[in-house]
Formats: sequence, C-alpha cells, structure tokens
Amino acid sequence: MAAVLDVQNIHKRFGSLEVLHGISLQAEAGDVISLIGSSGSGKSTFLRCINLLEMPDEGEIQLAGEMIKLKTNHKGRRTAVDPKQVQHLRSRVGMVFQQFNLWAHLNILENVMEAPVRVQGVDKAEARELALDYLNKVGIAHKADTYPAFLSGGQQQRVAIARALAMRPDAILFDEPTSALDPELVGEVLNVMRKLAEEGMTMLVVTHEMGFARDVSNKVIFLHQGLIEEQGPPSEVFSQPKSERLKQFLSNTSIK
Amino acid sequence: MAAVLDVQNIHKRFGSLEVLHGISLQAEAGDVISLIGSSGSGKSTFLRCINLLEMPDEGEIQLAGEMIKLKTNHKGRRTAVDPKQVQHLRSRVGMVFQQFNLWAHLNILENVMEAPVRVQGVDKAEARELALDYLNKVGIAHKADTYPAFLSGGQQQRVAIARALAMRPDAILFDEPTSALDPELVGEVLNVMRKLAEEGMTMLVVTHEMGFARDVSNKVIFLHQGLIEEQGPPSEVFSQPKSERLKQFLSNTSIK
Amino acid sequence: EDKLRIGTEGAYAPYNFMNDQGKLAGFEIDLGNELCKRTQMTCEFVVNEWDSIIPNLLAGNYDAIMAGMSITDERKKSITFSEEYKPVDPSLYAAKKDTQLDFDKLEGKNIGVQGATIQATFVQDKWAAKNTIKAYEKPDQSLADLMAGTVDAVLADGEFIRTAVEGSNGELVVIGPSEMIGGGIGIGMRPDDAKLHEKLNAALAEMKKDGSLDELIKTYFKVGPFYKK
Amino acid sequence: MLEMLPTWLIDWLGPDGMANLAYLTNGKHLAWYASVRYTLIAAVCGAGLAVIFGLLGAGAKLSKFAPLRWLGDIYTTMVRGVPDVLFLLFFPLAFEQGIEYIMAKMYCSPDAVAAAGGVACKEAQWFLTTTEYLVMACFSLGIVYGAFAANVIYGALKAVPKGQLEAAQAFGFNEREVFWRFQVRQMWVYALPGLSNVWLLLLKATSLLSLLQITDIVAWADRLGAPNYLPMAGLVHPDWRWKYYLVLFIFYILLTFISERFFGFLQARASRGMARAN
Amino acid sequence: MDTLLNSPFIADLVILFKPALYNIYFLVAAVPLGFVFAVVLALAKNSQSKLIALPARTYIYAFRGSPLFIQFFMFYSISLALNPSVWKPLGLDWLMLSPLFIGPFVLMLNTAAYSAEIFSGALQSVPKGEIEAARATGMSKKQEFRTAIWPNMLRLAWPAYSNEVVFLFHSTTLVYFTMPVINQQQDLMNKAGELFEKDYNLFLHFSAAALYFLVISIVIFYICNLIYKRLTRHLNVDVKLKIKPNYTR
Ligand SMILES: Nc1ncnc2c1ncn2[C@@H]1O[C@H](COP(=O)(O)OP(=O)(O)OP(=O)(O)O)[C@@H](O)[C@H]1O
Ligand SMILES: Nc1ncnc2c1ncn2[C@@H]1O[C@H](COP(=O)(O)OP(=O)(O)OP(=O)(O)O)[C@@H](O)[C@H]1O
Ligand SMILES: [Mg+2]
Ligand SMILES: [Mg+2]
Repeated sequence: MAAVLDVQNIHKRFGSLEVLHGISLQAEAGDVISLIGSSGSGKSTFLRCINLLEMPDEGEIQLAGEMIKLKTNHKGRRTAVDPKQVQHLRSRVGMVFQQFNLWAHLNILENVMEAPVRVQGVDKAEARELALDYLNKVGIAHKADTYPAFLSGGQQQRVAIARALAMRPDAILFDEPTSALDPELVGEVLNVMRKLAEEGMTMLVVTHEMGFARDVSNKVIFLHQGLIEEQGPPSEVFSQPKSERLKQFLSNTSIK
Repeated sequence: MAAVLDVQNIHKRFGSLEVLHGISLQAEAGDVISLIGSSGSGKSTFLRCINLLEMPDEGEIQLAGEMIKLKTNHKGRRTAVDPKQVQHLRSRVGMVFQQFNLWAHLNILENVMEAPVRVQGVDKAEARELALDYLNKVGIAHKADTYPAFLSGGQQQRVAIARALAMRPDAILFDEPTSALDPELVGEVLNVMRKLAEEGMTMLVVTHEMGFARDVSNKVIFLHQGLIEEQGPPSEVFSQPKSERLKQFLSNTSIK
Repeated sequence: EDKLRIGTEGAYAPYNFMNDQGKLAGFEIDLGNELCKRTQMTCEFVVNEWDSIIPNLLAGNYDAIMAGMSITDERKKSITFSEEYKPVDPSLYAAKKDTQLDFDKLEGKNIGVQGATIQATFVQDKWAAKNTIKAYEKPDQSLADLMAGTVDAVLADGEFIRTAVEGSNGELVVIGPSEMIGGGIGIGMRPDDAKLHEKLNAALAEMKKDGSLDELIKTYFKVGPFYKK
Repeated sequence: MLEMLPTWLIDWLGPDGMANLAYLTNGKHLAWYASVRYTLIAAVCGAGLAVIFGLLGAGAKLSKFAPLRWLGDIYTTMVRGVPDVLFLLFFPLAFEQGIEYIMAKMYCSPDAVAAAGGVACKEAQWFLTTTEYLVMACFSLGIVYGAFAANVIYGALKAVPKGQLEAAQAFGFNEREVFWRFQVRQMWVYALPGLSNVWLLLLKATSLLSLLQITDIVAWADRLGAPNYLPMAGLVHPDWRWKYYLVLFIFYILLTFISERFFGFLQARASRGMARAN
Repeated sequence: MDTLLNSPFIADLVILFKPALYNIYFLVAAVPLGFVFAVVLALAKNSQSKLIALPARTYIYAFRGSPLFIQFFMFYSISLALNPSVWKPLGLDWLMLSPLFIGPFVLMLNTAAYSAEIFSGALQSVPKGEIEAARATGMSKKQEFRTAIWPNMLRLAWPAYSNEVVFLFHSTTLVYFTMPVINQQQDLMNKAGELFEKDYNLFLHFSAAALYFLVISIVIFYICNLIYKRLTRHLNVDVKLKIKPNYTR
C-alpha cells in the first residue's frame, strides 16, 4: 500500500544552527504517529517542514504520490518551484497548532467555513452545512455564532480541529495540541483526537501526553537533537526502550 | 531599659478592608525581631506603618522616647501634625525593600551618599568616606562607580543595606529582603544581615527565611490576619508552637 | 528728529520692491525718503503683508502706508489719506501673447487679481457673474499664475502691468480696455494723526510745485502721467 | 567679494558658474540664508518654553487642588480639538491686544480712544518689530506645544517606579525633594521619546513663522522665487518658486534627521545606568 | 431669544457655516485615497524586497520629516511650473491648479505617509499564528492577507489612525494659507482672518472658528469610535478610543 505521506531525509538549518539532521517518515492511510522528544529536539520544526511552513534545506516530500518540487534560488534559499503546488499540498494536510490560532475576527462557524470557501471554492451553503457537521462532531456546534475570544482554550482547540477537518485533508498534523490548555481541559481535546484516530484519520501528533501516545498511536518516533533516535510501535518504545536517551527521557516523563 | 522603638495598637484600613487590627511591638537596642506569617497577613503593611509610609488609622509610634504626633484631618484622614517630625523619624529608621529600590539614576556610591548629604547635611567628603566604609562592610566597594542596573540582585540588596546603614539609624526595617533574589544569591545578603545582628544593630525583619529567623533573631512574631497570633523567642516559637495556625504555617514551610 | 515709520509691501514693482541686495527700493521708497527729508523726520520702512497692512497701521506698527494704495471711499472709512502723490493711472489687463479675449462678452475666463485691492472689488463687480476670480495674496503670484496659464488675464495698476509686460520679453501683452478706477494713490494714515497729515500734505504740495515729484515719477514710470505738463 | 576666491576655483567654475555663484550670494540670498536664525531661535526658545509650560501643565494635572487640576486638563486638552495654527495666530494677536488694552487704560483719555476709532490711542500703541514678533512666536509655540509636552511629561512622571519614590520618602526626604530630586530627575528617560516627537512637531511648525509677520526662510523663499520683470529690481527671471521650496523641503528633512540623531544620543545618555543590565 | 440670535457670535457661526464645509470637503476628499495609498505604502515598507521597501521608506520619511505647509507651497508651485508644458496641453489645468484639487491631493500624500507609519507598525503586530493558520490551509498570499492580516491590522491601527484623521482635519487650515482664493471659496481660518481684519475682534471670530473645529473634531472622533466598536466586537473586552496627540505634521 502506498504511503499517504512520504518524507525523506529532511534537513533544516536556522542560520548556522542545524536543527534537523535528516529525518524520514512514511505514514500510510490510517496511521497515527506520535512524535516525542525533549524540548528543542526539533519536533515542531519537523512538523512545520512537512507542510512547508518552514522550507527544508534538503529532503523530499511526497503527498499521495505527488512529489513537491523545490529548487534553490539565486540567493541559495530553498523555495517552491510552483507556489500553487505548495498551496495545494497545504490544503491537503490539516494543521492544528499549540496556540489554536483561530482567526479572532471571525466567529466559530466562519472560522471553519473560511478555508473551504476561499481555498477550495466550496459553495457557501454547502460549506456551512459541512462546517456545522464538523462542529457537531467536536461537540461545539451550539457556539457557532460565538467569537473565539469567548471560548475556553479546550473549546478553541476543538474548533481548530474542526477547521482542519473541514478541508477533508489526507492527513492532519498536530503540534502539541494540548500543552497550552489548563489541565482540566486537556481531556476534552484528547477525546476528540482519539475519536478521529478510531475513524481512520491519518495523524501526525507532536505531544507530551505519553498516555495518549501509548494508547492511541500505532507508531511512536523519538526525536533527539534533530535525529530519529528510536521508533516503533508504542508497546516496544515505551516498555523496552533501547537507547539511553529514550530511557532517560521516559524516566523524566510520567505516563498517565 | 527604654525601648528604641515602641509601637502601640496599630490599626490600618484600606477602604473597607481592615488589614491590621491592633498590633503592638517593642524593640530594645540590639533586638533582632523576625516577623513571619502567610502572604496577606499584613506584615509589609505593619512595617510600612512604622516609618509612616502608610499612615496608621489608629495607634502610637514612639522612637527613642520621642512620640510621633498624628492628627485626624477634616476629611477624616490621619496625617502628621508636623511633617518635619515624620521626616526626622524616617531618617532615624532605615528601610530595606524587597525590590531593593536603589535610585536608578545614581551610581552605587551616590546612592549611599545621597541621604546623609541631603537629609542629614553631612559634609560631602565625609559622607563619601562613610559610604565607602559601609560599601566595604557589605563587600561591594569595588563597584562604587557602577549603576544599580548593572549589579545582580544580591549585590543591589547589599548596597541597599549599606544605604540604610549610612544614615546611622536607630533601627533598620527589612521587608522580605531576599525574596526577590535568585536562590543562589540569598546567602550573601543573609550573611551581611547576620553580621549586622552580631554587631548589635536593632532590626525588624519580615522574612520567609525560617532558618534566618531561628538562628539570628532573638524574638519571632507570627502575624495572622492582621493580629499577632503568637510571639516569643525562636526556640519556643519554632519548636513548641501553641496555636493551630502557627503549626500549620510551619508545616508548610521548610526550615533550612 | 521725529521718527516716521512707513508700512509697505515690497512686492509691487516699480512702486516698492526688494532689489537684489535684499533692500527695499522703488518709487515710494525714494519719495518717502524725500518727504522725510523735507519734514525733518527720520524715515523707516516696515515690510508688511498686503492683507494686514491697514490693521497694522491702526495697531500702530507704523504711522503711514505707502504701498501703491489707491484712495477709495471704502478705505476712508478706517483711515485717512494724504493728497495723492501719483495721479490716477487707469488699471490695465495683462495676458499672455496671442491670447484672444473678447472683453465685450467675457465668459468662462479666469481673472487674477490681488486680494483686498480696488481691482479686486472692481473685477468682482464686473466679471464675477460669468467668470472665475482668483485672488492672490501677493501681486507677484498673480503674474506667476498668468505666465503659467492658470489665469487668462490679470488686472492691476497700470504701471505694474506695463513694467511686467516690458520685462517679459514679449511673453505678456497689455490687453483689453483701460479701467478708470480709484482716485490716485495717497499716503494712508491713522485718522487721529492730524499733525502728520498736515506735514506730509505740505511737503507733497511743495514737491508737486517744484517739479521734484514729476522727476521721481519720470524715473520710475517714464510715461507719467505727470502733475505739470 | 567673489574676486577674493582663489583663481583655480574661479577657473573651475567658469563664467556660468561664477554668475550662478554671484546670484546665489547676492544680498537677497544672503538675507535668506541669514533668516535661518529666526527658524532656529523660534525652535529652540519655543522648545525651551514648551518644556517649562509642559512641566507646569503636568504639575497642574498632578495637583491635589482640584481647580488647578482642571486647569491642567483643559490646557492639555485644548490642542486636541482645535488646530495648532489657530492658536499660533491667536496668541500673538491676543497678547498684543491685551497689552494695548492695558496701556490704553493707563494712558489714553476716553476722547482719544473715541478719536482713534475705538482702538488704542497713539500713546498706548505698541510698536512691534521682528524681535517682538519673534518673542511672541516663541511664546505661542511654547504654549501650544507645551500642551503636548505636558501630556508627555505627565505620563513620564507617572511612569517613574513608585518604589524609587518610596525609598526616598523612607530616607526622610520631604515631598518637594522627592518630587524634584527623584521623580523629575528620573522622568526624563520616560519622557524623551515623547518629547522628541514634540520637538519634531514644533520644528515643523516653525515653517509658519511667516504667518506671524516674521520674514523667515519661507517668506524669503517666496520673494526670491517670485517672477521679476524689472531690471532695476535685479535679475529678470520667471517664476522660480518651486526650486526654492524644494530647498526648504530638503532643509527640514535634514533638520529632522539631525534631530533624530541628537535625541538618540540624548536618550542613550539619559538612560545611562537606568537600562536593564541584561 | 431674539437677542441671542442677533448676537455677533451667532452671526459669526452662520457666516462660518459655509467655510466649514470647505474644511470638511478637504478632509473627506483626502481620507479615502490617503487610506488606500497608506496601506500600499505600509505593505511596501514591510516588503522583503529592498527595491520595494526603500522607496516606500524614503517617501514616508520625507513627508513626515518636512512641514505640510512647505509641501503645499512646493506642490502648488511645481504644478504651476508644469502647467504650460503638461496640464494645459492635456486640458487639465482647471483641475491641477485648483485648491479644491491640490489641497486634498497634498493632504492625501501627507496623510498617506503618516498613516503608513501607523499601519506598518500594526502590520508588525499582527498575530503570527493567525497568518500561519491561514498559510497552513493552503491560502495564497492574497487570501492570507484577506483572512488573517487585514482585519488584524485595521483593528490594531485604528486608535492611532483615528487621531491621525482628527489632526488631518486640523491641517486643512493650511490650504488657503498657501493657495489663491477662487471666487468665494474660503475655509474657516481664512474667513475668520478676514472677519478679524474688519473689526479686530479677535476673541469673537477666532472662538467661533475654534468652536467649529472642536465640534467637528468630536464628531469625527465619535464616528471613529463607532467603527472601532465594530472592529473589536469579537474581543472579549470593552474598548474605547482616546484622543491623544500623536506624532503629527
Ligand atoms: N525560526 C527559528 N529561528 C531560529 N531558531 C529556531 C527557529 N525555530 C526553532 N528554532 C530552534 O530550533 C530548535 C528546535 O526547535 P523546535 O521548536 O522544533 O523544538 P521542539 O522540539 O518543538 O521543542 P518544544 O517541545 O519546546 O516545542 C530549537 O533550538 C529552537 O531554538
Ligand atoms: N495600598 C493598598 N491598598 C489596598 N489594599 C492593600 C494595599 N496594600 C496592601 N493591601 C492589602 O492588605 C493586605 C495585607 O497586605 P501586606 O502586603 O501587608 O501582606 P504581607 O503579609 O506583606 O504579604 P506578602 O507576604 O505577600 O508580602 C493584603 O490583603 C493586601 O491586598
Ligand atoms: Mg514545539
Ligand atoms: Mg509583603
């Protein structure tokens, strides 16, 4: 079976600092992959490279069999050959941020409708119906008219998930979706994500919630200093860590 | 022996909130009194009432036998009968703040010289010599030309103590002199205070450093909700607390 | 011994202007100095914007106005005038060469004029109904706009126009009718200044009689008109 | 005068260059260059007064005495609703009229006033020269921009950390000393960015001096550029005003540039030691 | 009542009504284009490309660094100099030299520079996350601007921009200090000055003019505040504009 997402040998430098030293990853349809690692290990950067919010300095990205064409411009910077292709890739890959990043001036419903209408050209009435469906799914349809500032963090994050779903993406990337939340709100977001996983959504999740990583994902990747130090099914990674670093990392982290 | 400082029945209200419900305290020459109590119990307010940074609503303050005259003005506010007397009281009582409050526009030496020269009319050359002496005493004379912003918190607090000493006060009030400091800097300030205590300076110290309170002071006062709940020599207060509240307070505080 | 301060504009050649040395010069400057000599006063010229030249006389910033100011009934309401020192000279229109203007039925044209002058009042009455009147703070500006073509004609004192036309190297021409307006040019003074009034009138009469005024007029205006034939 | 130039320079300039140089150094141009002093005097004196009025205004706003506080509030608010130009024209005229009114009360008989048509009689009339106008312009600028400065200083006084003042109090300084030696002294660091803006504002307002009867750089530029058709009056030339205004345009941009540099330097000086160490 | 209506102050207010319309006209004619130009300038100033950023920076610096009074004089005399060779042949002279055109035109150029500075500051404080969220859904630059940048920029810039509009209104007084008066077209200051020169009653005429300025300023501010309320209705806080003098001409 072909991979939905196939990322090969991603390198990324910020100035003289090399943050990613060559990371590869394949996700097949329905995969739920957790990325774990200590702060600064490059998890966010890797995720942002996948949908090209950061341009990788080296490496290849292939989505549903389509290779994203990158070139090096005259200043030595990596850019897309065709910006349209990049936009298309992004519209096929959803993203959920740590800080939710809902558009503050649009109400919840508009937040979810905005991209389908503007990017995919979905008819407004249809987009509306779809948006309400997804809001329902994340359990927040009753707040459709509300502006983000009036919602709790957990509610906002659920809207952000609905916003990603509304594009009917091939995969969704999550960057620490619960770490900006008060502890009592974490559960509601994880539950939504768990449901998505069960429904077969392909997901890449950067997380510090080891419980979630163990229970929900079918693959765990441990990043250390910009390299994959260890990977495998959660049962192996969590119960029989091979590398010293992973052992140390796990000992500092309580698995709930 | 007459008390250096004799404070009787201090009451203080902020609007409708009564913060101090009548507190009395005598300090004889050489006394080192620690004020302890949980946050919001009124420790700072009491200290600030003593040198009239806050005007007590009731109560009397006597310094070296001189009674400070207060009156109630036509608006019902408490004010000094003679502002000069208040200024004189303040110049006789040193104060060291939690936030150091060194004068940012003066260098270290000028900070220490400012009040003796301007308030006490000490000759400049003499004040300078004196200031350097005290800076030496707190171990920071080599930084005399530096501005406060370029010193560490611990260094700043030591300068603040030198500044208070330079007035040759009858007593010094300390309001949590170490709580704005990084843990590794606390020691240097406590050492200076310990030395002062040994030399016989009369001191009133609001502190969360139970170790210091126990080892250095000869009297400990426990404030609770604007009242003295318990007081006595540190050996008694710390080892045989009588009131439930003090027991609870001490159990929450680690004595280093 | 007495001091006489005279307000003028410094921008109305050849009556009064700034020369290249940055000094005031012109017919009125010479005349003023001569009058002062004859009345044993010391003269001092003060440059003032035309707009506020009368208010500043009344406010006492100077004692007399010599700024090519025509004697009119309207002005007489607030200040008094000496006898005229320059005979009535019809006002003239200037236009760019090759301009066709039919002054019998002038319509839709732009006419430039200096604000608060007799010409401004005249033009307002005669042409405002069917034409546009542009009022300028300074007379120079009206000529600049005429040269640049934003106004079709400028109406001003005859000598001012003749000077400009002469100096313009054929760019400007005198056009249309001569307009007989105003009552000659006189020295403006505060109404309460009777003594000064008397002195200056006497000196002016003397100068008219001995021909020295005509001499001055000849120097600056060439074509006159003169007081003695 | 130009003959005194070294020959190599005369050769290098050539006849055309020399003619231009002669034109640019004639009396009228020299007067123009010299009139820059009015602009600078007005700016510097106006700014000085603005700071004084600013301190007074801010002091009034901070006053415990309510009427004084209202006065301060009205003063600082006035420039927000009414154009500064209106005030700039109003104050000199009002000042002149005020003085003449007082002098008329003292020196004029009622008859004399009636004879003078309601205005002050001759004895009371105040003769204004450029100097007086310049002084009044300075005061006008000072009052108007003092209102801006008062806002800035008021904010800056309140920005001084309370602890600094409490420490001074705790050491027995009296209220006046606390205010002047500590609050005002430390205020400058917080006020400088705002005052720099007020200065630039005021600097640009000096272009309005010609409206106050001062033959400043703008008035001279207008005269120099105006077309001249009378050989007796000097070089005959068409309308050249735009060139002269372009020079003024650049002149002010340069002044702004220099001012910004200067204030940057001041800010660095004033905040010496008050900057965060890290 | 009768005496009130006949009072000279009321008479002044009546006389000054039409001139006030000229000031309002100058403002209304300058603001919309100035706003659009300012947005363009602000975007250019923040552009990655030096070739675009530098001219914008220079423009903003020049117009903020020199007096509006000089700008009026300069543009009028430049336009005048261009008249024989350009405007006249094009048949545009009636427009290009009319104070009713040059006035708002220069005001527009000027306010564009000041507003651009405000907008460019606001652009820099647009929450980056919202922009990234837009980018992450595959929006193009244009859509990104529409969805994430524009609404935030407008809201952030609005308080300062409101002040700019009020002070721009005050600056309309300079138009007739620098340009010829055509027919009876006069603004408030010009008319008040003319009234003053007739009877020297400074307090009467100037305070009547000042009252107009004050009232219109307040109305402008009221309108701006209504817009601000709308721009911030999605925020969880109650906001209010404050008139405060900012960096103006
Ligand atoms: N835009 C940037 N410019 C420069 N350095 C950056 C940038 N973004 C990230 N870095 C650096 O790259 C390294 C990896 O950052 P990254 O955010 O990917 O870590 P992370 O694993 O997500 O950590 P965390 O768990 O704290 O989010 C860090 O050292 C960080 O400082
Ligand atoms: N200026 C003030 N106005 C109103 N309330 C005040 C003021 N200063 C202190 N309080 C209130 O008085 C109470 C006692 O405050 P105080 O600062 O004396 O407590 P504390 O014992 O020093 O606490 P901490 O250990 O946190 O410094 C608190 O409830 C505080 O909120
Ligand atoms: Mg991260
Ligand atoms: Mg405290």
